[in-house]
Amino acid sequence: ACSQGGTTTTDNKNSAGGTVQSATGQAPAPFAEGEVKIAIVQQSGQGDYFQQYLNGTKKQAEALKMKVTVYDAQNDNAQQATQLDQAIASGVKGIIVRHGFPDTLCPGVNKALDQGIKVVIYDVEIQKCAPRAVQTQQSDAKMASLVLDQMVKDVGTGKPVGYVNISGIAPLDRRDTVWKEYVAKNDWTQKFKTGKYTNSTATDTAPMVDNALKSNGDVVAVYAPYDELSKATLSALNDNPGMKGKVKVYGADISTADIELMTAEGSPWVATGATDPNAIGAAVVRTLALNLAGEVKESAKVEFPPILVTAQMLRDKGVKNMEDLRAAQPQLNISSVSSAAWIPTVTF
Amino acid sequence: MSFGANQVLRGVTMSLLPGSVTALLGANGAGKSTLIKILSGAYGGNGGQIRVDGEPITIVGPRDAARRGIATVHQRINESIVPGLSVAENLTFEEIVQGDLPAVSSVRGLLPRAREVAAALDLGWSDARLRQDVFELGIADAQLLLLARALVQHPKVLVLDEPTSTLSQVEVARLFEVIGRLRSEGVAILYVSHHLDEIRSLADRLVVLRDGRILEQQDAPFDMRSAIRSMLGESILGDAAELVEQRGEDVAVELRGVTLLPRSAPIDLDLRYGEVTGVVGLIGAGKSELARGLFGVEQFPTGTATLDGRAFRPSSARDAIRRGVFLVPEDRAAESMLPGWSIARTASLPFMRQVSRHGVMDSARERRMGATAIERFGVVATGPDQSLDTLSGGNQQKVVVARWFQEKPKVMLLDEPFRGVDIGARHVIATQARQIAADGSCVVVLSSDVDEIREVADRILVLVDGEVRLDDYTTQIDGEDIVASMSEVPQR
Amino acid sequence: MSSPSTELTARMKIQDGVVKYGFIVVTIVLFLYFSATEPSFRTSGAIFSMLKYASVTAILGLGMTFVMAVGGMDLSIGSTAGLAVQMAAMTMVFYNLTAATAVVAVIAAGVLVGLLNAFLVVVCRIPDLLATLGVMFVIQGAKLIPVDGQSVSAGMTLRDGTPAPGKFDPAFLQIDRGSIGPVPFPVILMLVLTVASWFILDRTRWGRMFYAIGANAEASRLAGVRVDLFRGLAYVLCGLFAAVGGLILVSRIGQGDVNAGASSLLEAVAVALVGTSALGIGKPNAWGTLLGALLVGIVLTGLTMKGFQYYHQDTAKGLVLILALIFSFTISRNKARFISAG
Amino acid sequence: MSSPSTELTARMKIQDGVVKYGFIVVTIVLFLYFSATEPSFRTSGAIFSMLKYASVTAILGLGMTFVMAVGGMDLSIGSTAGLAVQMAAMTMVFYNLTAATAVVAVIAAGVLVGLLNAFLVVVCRIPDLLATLGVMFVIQGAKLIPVDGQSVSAGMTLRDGTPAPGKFDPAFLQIDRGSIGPVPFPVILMLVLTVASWFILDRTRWGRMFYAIGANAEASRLAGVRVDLFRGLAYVLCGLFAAVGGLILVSRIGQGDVNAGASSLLEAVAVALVGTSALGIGKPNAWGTLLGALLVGIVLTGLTMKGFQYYHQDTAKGLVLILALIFSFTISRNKARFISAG
Ligand SMILES: Nc1ncnc2c1ncn2[C@@H]1O[C@H](COP(=O)(O)OP(=O)(O)OP(=O)(O)O)[C@@H](O)[C@H]1O
Ligand SMILES: Nc1ncnc2c1ncn2[C@@H]1O[C@H](COP(=O)(O)OP(=O)(O)OP(=O)(O)O)[C@@H](O)[C@H]1O
Ligand SMILES: [Mg+2]
Ligand SMILES: [Mg+2]
Repeated sequence: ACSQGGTTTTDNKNSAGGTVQSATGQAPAPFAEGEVKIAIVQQSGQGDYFQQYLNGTKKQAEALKMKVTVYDAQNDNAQQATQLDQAIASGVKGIIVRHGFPDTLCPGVNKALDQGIKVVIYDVEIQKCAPRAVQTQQSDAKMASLVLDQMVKDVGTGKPVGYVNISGIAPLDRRDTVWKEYVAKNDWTQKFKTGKYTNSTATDTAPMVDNALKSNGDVVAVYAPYDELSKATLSALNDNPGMKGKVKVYGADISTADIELMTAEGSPWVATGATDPNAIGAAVVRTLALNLAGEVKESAKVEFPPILVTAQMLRDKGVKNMEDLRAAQPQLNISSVSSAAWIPTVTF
Repeated sequence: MSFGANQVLRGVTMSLLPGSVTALLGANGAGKSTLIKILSGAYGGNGGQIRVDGEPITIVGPRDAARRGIATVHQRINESIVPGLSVAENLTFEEIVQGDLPAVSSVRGLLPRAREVAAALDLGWSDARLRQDVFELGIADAQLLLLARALVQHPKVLVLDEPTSTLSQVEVARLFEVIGRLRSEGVAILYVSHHLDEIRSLADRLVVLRDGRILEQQDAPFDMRSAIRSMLGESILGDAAELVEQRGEDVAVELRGVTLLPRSAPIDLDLRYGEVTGVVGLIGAGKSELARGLFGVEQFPTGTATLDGRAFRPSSARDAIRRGVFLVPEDRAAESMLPGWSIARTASLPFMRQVSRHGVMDSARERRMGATAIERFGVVATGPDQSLDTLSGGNQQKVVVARWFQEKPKVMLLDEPFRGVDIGARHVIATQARQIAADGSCVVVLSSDVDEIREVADRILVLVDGEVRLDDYTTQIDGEDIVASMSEVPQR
Repeated sequence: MSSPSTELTARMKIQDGVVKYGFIVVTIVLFLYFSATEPSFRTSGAIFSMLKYASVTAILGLGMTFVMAVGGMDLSIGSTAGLAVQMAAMTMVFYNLTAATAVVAVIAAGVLVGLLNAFLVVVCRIPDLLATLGVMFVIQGAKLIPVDGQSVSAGMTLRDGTPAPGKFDPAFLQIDRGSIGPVPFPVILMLVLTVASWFILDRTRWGRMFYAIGANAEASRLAGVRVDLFRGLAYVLCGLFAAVGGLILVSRIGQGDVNAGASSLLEAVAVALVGTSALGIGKPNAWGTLLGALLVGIVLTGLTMKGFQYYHQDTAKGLVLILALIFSFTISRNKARFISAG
Repeated sequence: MSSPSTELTARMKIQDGVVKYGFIVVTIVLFLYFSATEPSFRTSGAIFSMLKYASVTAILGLGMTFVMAVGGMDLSIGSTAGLAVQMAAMTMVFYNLTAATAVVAVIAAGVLVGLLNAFLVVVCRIPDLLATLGVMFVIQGAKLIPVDGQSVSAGMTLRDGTPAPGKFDPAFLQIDRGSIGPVPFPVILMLVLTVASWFILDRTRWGRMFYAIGANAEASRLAGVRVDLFRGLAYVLCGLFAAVGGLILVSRIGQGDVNAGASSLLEAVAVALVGTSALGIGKPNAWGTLLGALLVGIVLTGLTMKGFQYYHQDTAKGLVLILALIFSFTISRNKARFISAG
């Protein structure tokens, strides 16, 4: 049965507590019959973003009385394929597949679907080879354009700009597409592109950006559409005191750590495009629940809209951490996405 | 043949005849091992020519030499033993490598052949022993293994570089028997040793090498005095110095109820200042156990020791050294040498305080210290900065002995100090040992060679199976008694 | 030492037994524990996929076993596997060639890397750690140049703006996905290679020469072993095994993942090292390596199923390793001569 | 070998010189080349920031140098640096303590890890590679448990739902950001530690003992060296240096980044190894390690400024390494005794 009574419970076990809005409707099958076993097969759980994402997933699953097994491939794609197999073998009713390569995951996803297991994909371009799976993703194009619009507003057109990004990672590639459009449209000159994806992206990318800045002292703005890259850019600017106040940084993603950096005195990081990974994690679970209940059909596509967060706004509203930000920007909770009366919605 | 600026061999011409034993004599560093390494293909590229059966050949590597029927036992055991493989695999290693044994086989499959090889020297090792890691063998057994391996190959030419320096009489006798047999089968044998009595009883011809040149060749019977003169030069040996007996009064070390080997009976023993005590015994008699126990690197299973009347139970070598007890260990390569280290650094290691101030090393003083050691023991070397690895075996031994003479010990333990040194050096080491005894130290020399012991010791202890069989002043007993008591079977 | 020697020997026998079978016991106990507490762990599907996962680690570990047998170390093993992944993908996607061609290209690439390592170590006499470290960096970087740092996947856009003409040959994907009866190919490959490696190392004269070189290269040379040849051979075999591991990886991933193989180096080193001590043999050996790979596989799968986070898994992996080691090295009299970095 | 010996000696002197100064020459040539072709490279700002980035690598490399001097290897060095990062962040952010306390906590943590390694290697007699591998995994995982796998930053929400009380002490941030005149603190620290390490290793009795243990532990023991003590000390020093490196990293990032230090292991190993051969000394040494770190720094900075992608940099790093090695090992007669994995 679903959660009863109108009380609001706060779970203290995890960093982003999560508040459960209890359900008002009667749960359909299979939720009416007790605990539903699901699995999440993720490419990586490492880092703040993914930890929060997982937190949201678990909170929402708990509220729905689901038992989640987490398969974490630790950035090893071959491992992810194996773990998808294991998840299928373990007899779950539904699987969330988060990030990864389509070619790696398609066979497993199709196999799962063939066995009647519901599959919700997050952020894998899998339509072509596994069209029956439910697709979810955060709207990276939207996220990029929100931030880049702000950049156009701040710095104007026809300026020398810098770019810190890594190719080959799906969401970053989607942001890249938008970036290229904006560069062309606004007559910006891209003076450098650098960045490196490693186990410690921020520390390893910082010297590269530093060097790039040193040879291109005239840039007025840098776009670094992944918070590890934004951090690297900030760190590099710290080492170029001469450029302080002359360069603005436009990023992506948000976390308490990022808020601290953006609101620091004289921080060059002026805007970022944000979703709340907790909320997305929860929304994906809700999507799977609807899918299990037959209320979301195969091949459905769900997008989670981001918002624009500016340093100005953070300072004005005295935002110190994610809690404050959610209070200030409740739309981050996207609690209306994939919701139903019988689903106790978790907000953060 | 030269190593860097050091030209070691200068136009050596010699021949080995079938069915005869040619002895190669020479002081430490004369170039004997180098010559042998050329012959066995270990060193390539030299100006000379090698002929087998009159036909000139070039030896490009050890395999080549083996194919030509040249079998060699090298001086340094560590250059030939392969730890991690079993005793059986080591016994048959060359045959495995040459492809004389089946390419596919378990260790068990190698056992029959290994037994045959071991039988060449009547080693009589059990199958369990043969299956053991060769690492577990003592240095003497390892030497026997290598000899057995070379002997069974039916070589045309057999080259033995100081094969007996780690063996005791019994094994030496067995080895000589086999060499005698091979000689009668027409094998040409090249034999290197610093033991003149061995050469006298074994060799048919004798060649003396000095500074890389052949100075003298003799056929048996030999004029040993002349050989020694050309080997060492006029100056070094006058008459073999008569031993002036020193008798100490004060007891340095008192052992009470000490057991040396797990199964032996406890012994009591007093070691005195002012004299050289020689401890002699067969391999495995417990000599090294005695020395290592006193030095604190092993503990006696039972019993107590005192030094100057105070309890003495060092827990480490450092402890012992601080109380004035020094040990020259028996296995030079494993226990004394540091690969790549210079003479000066090797020499100063135990006494770095002497050449440092507040922990900071004074390299000028350190080099002077090394130079003093070189001079005092007559080490053949280019200087204190030469790497110890590049010295000849005997000269390495001199350095690792010499370094312990840089401070005055209470008790000096010398375990097989004469291993591989020439007679000249033997005299130097013996003289130095006697000198510090005369200056008041308690000196203990441990060896399996009775003659060596008689040359250096004032008092002789014979150890058999961890128990003292004979204990008397050298002048009171003759060599035959010692040898007899050494091989006495202990009553149990 | 004061106890009678029979008792002593008995005690040593027991200790040897503890060491010899200790790792096996730990592995089996863990397996049983997870089977008992996690129903999904004991399904044959889960076991085979665990074995499948272990197969790549095991195969790379076997390659490392050869190199460690000759006393070396190959830090380029992971990047070679990564190179294999990319070679296969490029052959099929960029040049539209068949699975067979891709396999040949990959194997050739692995052997070439092995030859390069062998050249640097044997001919140029560069210490193995340094040489293979250099090769590791070069491969890691150079393999990305033709693809501009991007993973190769079917339909991707080439530099000239046209789409890539090929795709992964379905036959190729069978390398990982196929099976004989219920047993997946990679598992069969792992077992075959383990038996082959064991046979070569333990039963043949070539194996003895590998070990002899590792234990005492000079002695081996003096006994007539072609030291350079066999040392070189060990690197070539290692490259070959890395390529085979890479083949399984790429057919599992189904595209040319630029990051594939990154974590393989440490794992291969770990299982080969564990293997060295696992069975009380004290030298690198094939069965020990296999056991090491299985142990890691079991621990990771079991902990995942029990819902632990990745960092709990790392902790557990480390603790199991350390405990097992204390167990073998502190209890045993065995010295591990072969496995110190010095 | 038959040529007259004077000529021979002269040739050897030249060869020795080539080896001894070869690496320095390569480093200087690269430096000059980049200075000439990239105007921004030769600004003092660029040079100092290059030195700053090299400092962490150099300091960790120095720690590794001590361990390698005693013939060991410390695979946990990178994760110890990562632990330091997190310790510092937790001390200040979770417990609201001062910069000084954080520094003390970090140093203590580094020393503790060193003691743990020392315990396993020296007391439990586990081979160094295995023991430190285990410790690496344990630290890597265990450090994330108290923070639930998340980076520590000011204002974050704690488990009990309250915001973290503290933030990074501005004094703490000065560790990386401060300078004396134009010279940044990390660079000064790097130089001071290099000189100190050189002095200890090369000029003191204790340094001699470290090297003696690395050359032949048994012979050292019999010469009265406290082998266990000094081997343990080497690991403790390595932990300490790793902690110092971590301090610089965390004050640079300004957050308890969970991933910091991950790439440090290979770099520390690389520069310490390069250092071993760089100056023709043939054993791990402080100046060589520094030179290695600078060489890597120059290559990376120069190539980034020239607009190369990271994979070109890896390739270049590897090629420079290999060429420099061929240069020293193939031309020289020097054997590198300290650096083979066997
Ligand atoms: N690898 C080497 N490098 C440099 N010099 C060497 C090397 N090997 C030997 N030498 C030098 O060659 C000379 C001859 O050494 P060799 O070992 O042949 O002497 P030996 O006659 O066998 O002496 P011993 O009786 O002490 O064994 C010595 O001066 C030694 O220092
Ligand atoms: N690890 C081992 N396994 C089996 N036997 C051993 C081992 N170590 C030593 N032995 C044997 O124990 C006996 C005692 O050796 P030890 O070296 O103490 O004798 P020793 O009297 O000093 O003789 P020497 O010094 O001439 O070799 C020898 O027979 C040796 O071969
Ligand atoms: Mg010799
Ligand atoms: Mg002895």
